[in-house]
Amino acid sequence: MAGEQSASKKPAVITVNTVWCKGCEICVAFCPKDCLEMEGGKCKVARPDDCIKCMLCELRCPDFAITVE
Amino acid sequence: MDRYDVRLSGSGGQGLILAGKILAEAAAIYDGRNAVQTQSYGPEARGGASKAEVVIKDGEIDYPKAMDLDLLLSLTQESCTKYSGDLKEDGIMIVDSEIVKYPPEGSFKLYAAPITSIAANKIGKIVVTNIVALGILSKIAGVVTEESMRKAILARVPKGTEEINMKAFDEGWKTGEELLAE
Amino acid sequence: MFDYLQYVRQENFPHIWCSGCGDGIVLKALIRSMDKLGLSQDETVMVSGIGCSSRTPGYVDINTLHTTHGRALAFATGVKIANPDLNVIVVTGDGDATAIGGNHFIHAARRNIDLTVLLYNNYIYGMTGGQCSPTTPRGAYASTAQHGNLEPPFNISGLAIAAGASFVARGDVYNVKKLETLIGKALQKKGFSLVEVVSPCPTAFGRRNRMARPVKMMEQLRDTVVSVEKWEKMTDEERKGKFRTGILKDIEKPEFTAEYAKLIEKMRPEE
Amino acid sequence: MSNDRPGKVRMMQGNQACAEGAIAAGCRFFAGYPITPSSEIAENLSVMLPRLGGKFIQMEDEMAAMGAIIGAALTGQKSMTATSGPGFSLKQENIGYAGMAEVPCVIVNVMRGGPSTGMPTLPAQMDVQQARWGAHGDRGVIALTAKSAQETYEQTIRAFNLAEKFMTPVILLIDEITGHTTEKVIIPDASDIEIVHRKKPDEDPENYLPYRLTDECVPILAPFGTGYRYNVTGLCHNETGFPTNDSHDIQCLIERLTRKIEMYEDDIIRNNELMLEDAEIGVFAYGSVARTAQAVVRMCREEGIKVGLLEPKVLWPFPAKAVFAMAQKVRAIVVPELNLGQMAREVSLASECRVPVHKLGRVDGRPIPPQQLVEKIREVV
Repeated sequence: MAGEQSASKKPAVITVNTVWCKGCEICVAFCPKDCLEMEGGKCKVARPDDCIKCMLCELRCPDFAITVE
Repeated sequence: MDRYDVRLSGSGGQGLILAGKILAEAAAIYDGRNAVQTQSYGPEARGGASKAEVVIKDGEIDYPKAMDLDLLLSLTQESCTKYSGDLKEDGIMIVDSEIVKYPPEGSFKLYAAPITSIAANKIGKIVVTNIVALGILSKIAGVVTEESMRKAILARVPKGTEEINMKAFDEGWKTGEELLAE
Repeated sequence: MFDYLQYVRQENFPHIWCSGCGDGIVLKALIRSMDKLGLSQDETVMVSGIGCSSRTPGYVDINTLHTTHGRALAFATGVKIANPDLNVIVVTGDGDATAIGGNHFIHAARRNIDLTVLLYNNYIYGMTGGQCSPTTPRGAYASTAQHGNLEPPFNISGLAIAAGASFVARGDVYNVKKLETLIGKALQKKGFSLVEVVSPCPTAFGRRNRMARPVKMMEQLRDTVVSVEKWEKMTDEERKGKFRTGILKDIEKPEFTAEYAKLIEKMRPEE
Repeated sequence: MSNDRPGKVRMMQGNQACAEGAIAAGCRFFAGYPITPSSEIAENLSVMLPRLGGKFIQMEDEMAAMGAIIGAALTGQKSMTATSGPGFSLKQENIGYAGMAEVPCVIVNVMRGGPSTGMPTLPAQMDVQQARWGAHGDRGVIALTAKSAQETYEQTIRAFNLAEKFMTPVILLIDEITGHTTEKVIIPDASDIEIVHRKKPDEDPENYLPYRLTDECVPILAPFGTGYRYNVTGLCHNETGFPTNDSHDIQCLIERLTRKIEMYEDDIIRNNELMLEDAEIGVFAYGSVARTAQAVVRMCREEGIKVGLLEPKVLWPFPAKAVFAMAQKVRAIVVPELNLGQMAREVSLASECRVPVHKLGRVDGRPIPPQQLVEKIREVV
């Protein structure tokens, strides 16, 4: 999966479903590029341009709340 | 015919439950009457007093357990002592003469024969004691036809043992004739 | 983008699991494995017992069966034997599978029946409020071990291996891609296959054991997990406080439903 | 036991007749755990099922056996387990599950005495109330009984038919005497046996609701693997099958689980009556004790005591109407049973104090011989 993503040059589109997000911060803490932040107890996409589409935030989100395109 | 109540008693492992099933099948399947066979057993697979009961009747059999016994077979002293209380005054008691040394007293008819020895010595297989006993009791009781007994035995015994079981039955039947003649 | 939504029952979301619970992470890894293998949603059955992990079936759009406490493997055994064409996945927890359901666990493994078991090991009874389970570490705190747990824990994978499972692996929710691979292998295995997934419970376990923040629990996982390959090269001293993940056993042996099919075939001429 | 019915006559034990009945009913899955005096049912089916392409499995314990038959039933198979008192206790949680999730299956209990391990090799009728109230929670229960090998054969078939029709676990209570008595059984031609299969959904999977509320009150559960994906749970659920805490949904569910049996009581209940029309003393007896009672009715009539018998074939739902009708005719009711009054209590309730109800409870592991019941009746007269 990672291989496919890095081949693509398009900027990442990170979507957060704030209704499903329970604010565990796992995505924020383990993003290697520090793209995400917490805001009002939910995940917020702060620096999408830095995203390298490693997908780890999506893979580790327990709440089915983040997708990366 | 009114009820005919039979109790086969001895110790676990002597094949009396199988004998009961054979007697019941002879009466019910081959003689076309009704028969029920019940059993009573303890926790032991071998040893201990064990009994199988057969009730034979032309009509419907309601209470399935033997009540007033028409015939009691006992192959051990313990079972004879324990299970002979229900025998009718004019009933029949058949015992192994070498094992049941002290049959209870009563007005019933007592027939004693060395059943286990006949199986062990004349037939050469102690496991057919139950079939020898069936031969004796079916001759003496006269409640089931000889032909049906033979068919029922053949239908129940393991393949390959038909001949020895028929021999055991013949020997028992002959012993029954001798006992009746006495 | 991977579309999880085609596999889940969206009407039941957001799910009931606490913030930072690993159960959702395992479910996602399972969904990706199912998708990769092309398992038909109509022909896949998920069976669970009671507990947090056992709520998983409510969220997956396949045939789902949420049973009594500890008995998921018994129900699953019935499903699989009655219809061996179905893929049967069992989702269970450490308490469900190895305390009240311990007997079914060892016998399903011994029987080597083709079930894929995902056992979420979070060291605690989460749903009932943090009581100690058969895997709660010695000295850890739980609502029924408020002076520290006196009992030694089960090694669940070791138990399954000893009981005769044909495939046993251990994964964790920090190393998600590896977890997905292990689940995929377990799904493909014809025989009893177990994936023990170490999955944090920040609410019931973490809060009592100075790891209330989910991130803290994930960091602990990151720092204590060692691959089986690396484990082999470590000294006993280095292994202290760590645990192995990876494939712990993978053998071929007769599988129950296949053996039963042979029996039926053998009986046929007698008809 | 009547010889005028067509069919093949065979001698068999009640337990074997149960296995034969299961096969005739279409049972193709059995899971069990050895326990005296029921084990011959498992032993017979372990031989018969694989020959028919069916499945037999000896599970690791009683709970597992009960769980396995529920799992198998959800794939569409007709499934059964057999046990005895202590095993029946162990199965109760999962029997309750089958009641809640509305999974058809048959549980045979060859009763022995208790409490606890009690009397493994001796007869009793001590699980009659356990069959009704053994599992926690409220729901309707169907429990049948049988007094002979022939009836065991027929009632096993009926148990499957009722299970499939009402989507519920059905219990067959026999006792050690019936289970171990060898007697004639007339096996009818397959074409003469009524067989019921559960309904299949006729709507599209998209519109399917497994627990849809209907006037019939009986859900239609599609077998797993047939394209209808739904959830089954022991938690209170709504029409979708998903858990709910909604008060209205929960009230509806539990009431329906009771009503779906109650509203069909007249179809389910079956009784046998013997000389009850002019009876002054009514005997209420079931299972093997009904055979004693039959003998006693005839014996007492010969003595000039007008005794009649009401023999239920279905213990739950309880035949309250028939008992009430009897209570209006007779001067007293005698309830002989191999327990200390489990059914006598129900008879008292159903007779609404119209007549005295006398218990005759024997719990020493021996059957009640006709003479003992005759004496009781003389005492009552």
